[in-house]
Amino acid sequence: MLLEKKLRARLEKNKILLMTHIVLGYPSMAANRQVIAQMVAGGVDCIEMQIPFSEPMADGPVILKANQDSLAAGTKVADCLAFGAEMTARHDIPFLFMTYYNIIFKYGEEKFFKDCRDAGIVGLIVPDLPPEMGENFFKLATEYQIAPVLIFTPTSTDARMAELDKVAAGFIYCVARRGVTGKQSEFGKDFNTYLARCRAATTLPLAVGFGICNRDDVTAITGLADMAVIGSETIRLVDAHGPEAVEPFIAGLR
Amino acid sequence: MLLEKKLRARLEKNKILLMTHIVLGYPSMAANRQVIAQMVAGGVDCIEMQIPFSEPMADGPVILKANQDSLAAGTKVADCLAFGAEMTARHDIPFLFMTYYNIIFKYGEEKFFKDCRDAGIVGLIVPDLPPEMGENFFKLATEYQIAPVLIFTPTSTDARMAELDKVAAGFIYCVARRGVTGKQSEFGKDFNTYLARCRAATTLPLAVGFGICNRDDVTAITGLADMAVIGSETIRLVDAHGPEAVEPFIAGLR
Amino acid sequence: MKQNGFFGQWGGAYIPEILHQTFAELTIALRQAQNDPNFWQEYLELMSTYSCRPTPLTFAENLTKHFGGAKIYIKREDLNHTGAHKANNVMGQGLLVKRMGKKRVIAETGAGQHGMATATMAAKFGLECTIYMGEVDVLRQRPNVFWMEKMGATVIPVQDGSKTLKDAINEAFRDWVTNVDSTHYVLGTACGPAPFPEMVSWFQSIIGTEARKQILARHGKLPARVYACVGGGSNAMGIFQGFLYSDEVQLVGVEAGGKGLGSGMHASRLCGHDASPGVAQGYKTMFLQNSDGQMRETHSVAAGLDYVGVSPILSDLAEKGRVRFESATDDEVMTALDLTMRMEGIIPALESTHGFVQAFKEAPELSPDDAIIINQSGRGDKDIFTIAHAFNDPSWKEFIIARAKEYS
Amino acid sequence: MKQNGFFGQWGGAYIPEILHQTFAELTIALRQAQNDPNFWQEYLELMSTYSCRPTPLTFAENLTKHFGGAKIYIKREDLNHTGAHKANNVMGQGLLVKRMGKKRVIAETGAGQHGMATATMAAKFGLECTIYMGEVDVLRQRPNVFWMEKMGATVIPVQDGSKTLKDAINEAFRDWVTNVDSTHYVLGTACGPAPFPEMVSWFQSIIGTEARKQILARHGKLPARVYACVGGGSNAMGIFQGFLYSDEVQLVGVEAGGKGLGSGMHASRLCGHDASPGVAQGYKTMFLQNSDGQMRETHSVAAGLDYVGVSPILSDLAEKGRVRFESATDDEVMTALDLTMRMEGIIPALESTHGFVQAFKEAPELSPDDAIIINQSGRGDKDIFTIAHAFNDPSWKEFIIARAKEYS
Ligand SMILES: Cc1ncc(COP(=O)(O)O)c(C=O)c1O
Ligand SMILES: Cc1ncc(COP(=O)(O)O)c(C=O)c1O
Repeated sequence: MLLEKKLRARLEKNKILLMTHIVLGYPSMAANRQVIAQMVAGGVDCIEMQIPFSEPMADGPVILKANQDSLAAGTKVADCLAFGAEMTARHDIPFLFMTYYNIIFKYGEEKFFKDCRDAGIVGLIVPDLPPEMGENFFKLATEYQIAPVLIFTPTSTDARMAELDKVAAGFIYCVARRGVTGKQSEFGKDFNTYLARCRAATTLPLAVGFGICNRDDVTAITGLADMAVIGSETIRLVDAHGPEAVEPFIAGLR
Repeated sequence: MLLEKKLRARLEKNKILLMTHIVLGYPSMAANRQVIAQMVAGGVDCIEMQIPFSEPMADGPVILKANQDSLAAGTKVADCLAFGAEMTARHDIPFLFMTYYNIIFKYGEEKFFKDCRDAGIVGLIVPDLPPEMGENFFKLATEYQIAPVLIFTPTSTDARMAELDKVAAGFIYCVARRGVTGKQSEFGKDFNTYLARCRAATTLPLAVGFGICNRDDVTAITGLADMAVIGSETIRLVDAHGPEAVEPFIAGLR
Repeated sequence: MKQNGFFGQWGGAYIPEILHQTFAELTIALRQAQNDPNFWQEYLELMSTYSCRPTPLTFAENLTKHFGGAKIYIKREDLNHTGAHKANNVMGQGLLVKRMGKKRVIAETGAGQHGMATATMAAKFGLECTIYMGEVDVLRQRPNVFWMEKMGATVIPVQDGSKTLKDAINEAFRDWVTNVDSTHYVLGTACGPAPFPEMVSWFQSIIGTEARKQILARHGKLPARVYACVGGGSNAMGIFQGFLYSDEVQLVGVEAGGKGLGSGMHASRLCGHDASPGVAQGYKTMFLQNSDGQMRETHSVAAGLDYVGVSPILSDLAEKGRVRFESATDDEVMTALDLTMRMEGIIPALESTHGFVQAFKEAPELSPDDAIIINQSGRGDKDIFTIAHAFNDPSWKEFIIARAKEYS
Repeated sequence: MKQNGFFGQWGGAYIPEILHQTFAELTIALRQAQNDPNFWQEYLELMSTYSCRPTPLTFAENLTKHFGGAKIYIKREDLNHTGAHKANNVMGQGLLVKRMGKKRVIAETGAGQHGMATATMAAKFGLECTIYMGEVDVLRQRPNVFWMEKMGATVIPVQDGSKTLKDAINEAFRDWVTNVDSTHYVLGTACGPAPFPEMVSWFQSIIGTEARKQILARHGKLPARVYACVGGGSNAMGIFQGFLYSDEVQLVGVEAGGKGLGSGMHASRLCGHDASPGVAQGYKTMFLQNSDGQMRETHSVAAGLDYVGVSPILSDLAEKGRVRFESATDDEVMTALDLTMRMEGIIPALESTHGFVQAFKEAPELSPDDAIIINQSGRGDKDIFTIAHAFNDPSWKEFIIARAKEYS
């Protein structure tokens, strides 16, 4: 699929790719625009844009609050799709949407895929939609050629990884640890074993997320995985130092 | 017995006798002294002196409060007996003690009777000691010649009145109505029937109490009963106008 | 019971003459009920459909392990409707009131449990209801007052004397002598003039009858000891009656030790040395009184144990040595409560917790082959204001302060 | 149940991947328990010795007369240990936890009843325990919070979102994904990802099984209608299961009408027109959400009904027409509560009172030969702060103000 191809192309130039995360509408779409520009300037390889949801069950406090504030400010799903189209037109890197299934379900699955494709979105991350629950969703993903990114976790058995691999596309999102987004992870021996299991289970590129904050974390996974995901940390950075802090931060990660 | 004889003698001079009530130690024994002197001066025929008890179950709010204040001021049973002796020595009318059974029980029944006799007390009113509960008490009463005054009530059957009459002495205390001391009574037709039943049940003099406040009340029972009992009303009077108000009040009752 | 409502030298009916006829009628109604098998059947039926009888006997596995001695069983009177054993007595008297045709009931209450139960019974049986409650207890047990009023009862705070249970009883008697024809006085414990001690104990015997059957089924033999807190004595009499004639079962009544038996601030009548025989509130028993016969102030963290007298039947059983009496202090009670909540997920009323204290002291002495039963007379929910206060809970205080701000 | 935990089109398990394995193991443990007759036996044993099962079926004679139609029976889940039907579910899950060998439990709670029940179970089973509770509910149900803490649980006020039940559920899931190996999430109602709706309904079926037997014994035939309030749907599923396959019995679920179905301030998902199909909190059901799929604020005087979703099993039964759904407003609830307290001496929880409201509306239409059952899911004691406030009780306010003075 498109997403995997684009990532593989970028892997030619860099041993480790960087994916960043933003919550759409937090603190505002105008700010999102600036932050994304900074990220791209900083050399990011891929961006996941979260469409806010009132019940972000798998997110930790930082992203949770960003979701709530964005909604409180009036962010609509249609705005997010339009914003996505604007970004894909402006920046030449792959953009994904991350959101919870209800947003898609309520929007209408097929319409959502269609509008994503029209917006130039190349992948979707939906943390509360396991393959068993998404028969139609995964059929549409193939049909519309939008990569359904799936998640491996330290609790996933080999058998489960194999199952997930069957329907996943683009890349596999390996969460570094139990828990929600936003907390530090430790990249020790168990982690290496886990990543080796992930690697064995799929031929897709591996992204590692949950708690990657700095250059050391990125270095730690280089060679083991293909992409580092920086989530809550950029939100914290923008909150504290404004959008301008993002480019140097990203540029300094590898 | 002594008490009945004394009352009958006084009935020669008056169609209706007056008995008054005081709570010993309320507001003080000094005040009691003045009040009793006033009562005697006002022409009272008989006085019941209440030895205060912490649980005066059959008394209404006025006498209840007087009991509690007296105890709070430190009144002891021994003081009451000594005061009784002083009064009987000073005034030539019959004096009774009114109290609850626990005072006597705790003091020692026989010792109580002996000390009462020594103090010149001629009768006892114990509202929570029915004959069934007081075998020894009534034996001692006969032995020490102190009249155990018993109570008829509107709920007493003829049979019960007959039973009570067997052990009573001095006079019968007919309570005018259901309830505790201190509230108005109505002396209507039912009351007359009731008093006729009382008269038929005993040859002892009949005293009527509970709620007698003024000359009209006393007039209402004259001819039907032998003695009017003025209880809470003198306490109210002393509280409001001091001991000096008592003589004219008593004198004006008949 | 001897003639005239005496148990040994204790009991009797020292009542104002105005009540003579009423007591005579009440005694007759009671005798008729006792001789009518349908009456008890109706009572059992009511208790099993309106309340939750039989109440369970719970094996306290964690406490048993913790103390490493006798097996600890808890008789769960807290699961009764209205949250305490008081329901047993009140529903029984309710059936008697129906038979006697009276239209109004009155009651005294200390912890508020008996008032709650009476208000409940009055609502169910369609009776007018007035509850007398010492002002001190009104403050300690405000939630119960609220519910009584919502069930249609009039609650009268009694401001006389020590403003606790005994004063509420006096006031109830004053009401009764005034309204004797229409009204039945639902006395809340195994005290007062005969036939109340006998009558209340009879209704409460349902506890002991069940508990005996249950422990035999579960443990295979009788318990070594049975513990119950003693306020007026009704829950204790209730459970003890299941074992009274089985001499191998030790019966232990636990009184309120307050600040300690030597402190003068307690409510222990049958243990300690502060009580003496007396006659008050219509009956003869051991009272906390001075040498003149004036009743003393009592103290307990548990409003329902804070009473000067005690069941004449228990005075007799104490004198005969059939029931042993112990006491538990306020502090011991808080500790035992804490332990019971944490280990068993059970919240005994402060009253009931007195029984737990003594059982905890003695359980380790006994063998794992032995069982003991604690009568949990009620649940602790009603005590939240007292317990939260006693534990000095900061967020509770904040909560109350915040609520008060809304109201002022 | 269809493949994958669906009931009709409703249900499923929309869970983060990290929980996949845990759900697989939970489902296996559940299936083993369901296939092991000893398990249910052990459950019944526990519920009859630690709680008070079978709970009674009370004939509400006075209400029946008052409405002059069907005979009104009340299933008394309020008499359970901890005061509500929540105990049934929690004790059942406790037994499963023991089998699975986990050492820690977490739970969400709205009214605090489920938190109370879970803290209780954790104390009894010796488990570590954390309870998540929306901050709004912490304020509404402070007494329950106090008791949970005293039983050793940690109560965490959730400050996200609407600060009520749904947010507590999210937070509990966040804990679970973090502590998935050691921890079992004791979900409190028949909602959430499969197998929770099925599992919770299974444990709660004890209500319906008892009620069916009891009404047949007392009334001689099945009831015409059965009423239950519906928050998540567990007490309703519990009693409905006793009658689900008896088509002559109408089943009526009553949702929170709040300030009225037209006001936007309610929590009615299966009646009214404000809900639509959605997927959140791990399952598909009817949610109160806007056109973007964002959940709406809900409102009810009863914390336990104040929830955006509803059991997928009930969504299915609603769609199939087997269960009829109605709503009761806050005001109607206060009126019905008042009546029930005064006429029967029974204090239903605010949640439960919703069922009473609808039963009272319909009882007069039915014949005296018919019986109806109302499931009284819990007792109202826990609601004293809300109820006293709602009734605007002046002496309650004075009391709170006086208490606060002591503390400030
Ligand atoms: C829960 C509870 N237990 C015990 C008592 C003490 O009474 P008794 O000794 O009559 O059982 C009370 C009295 O209110 C009570 O509420
Ligand atoms: C007493 C009571 N009833 C009902 C409910 C609603 O839950 P459900 O619909 O799962 O029975 C609650 C929830 O807390 C409750 O506490």
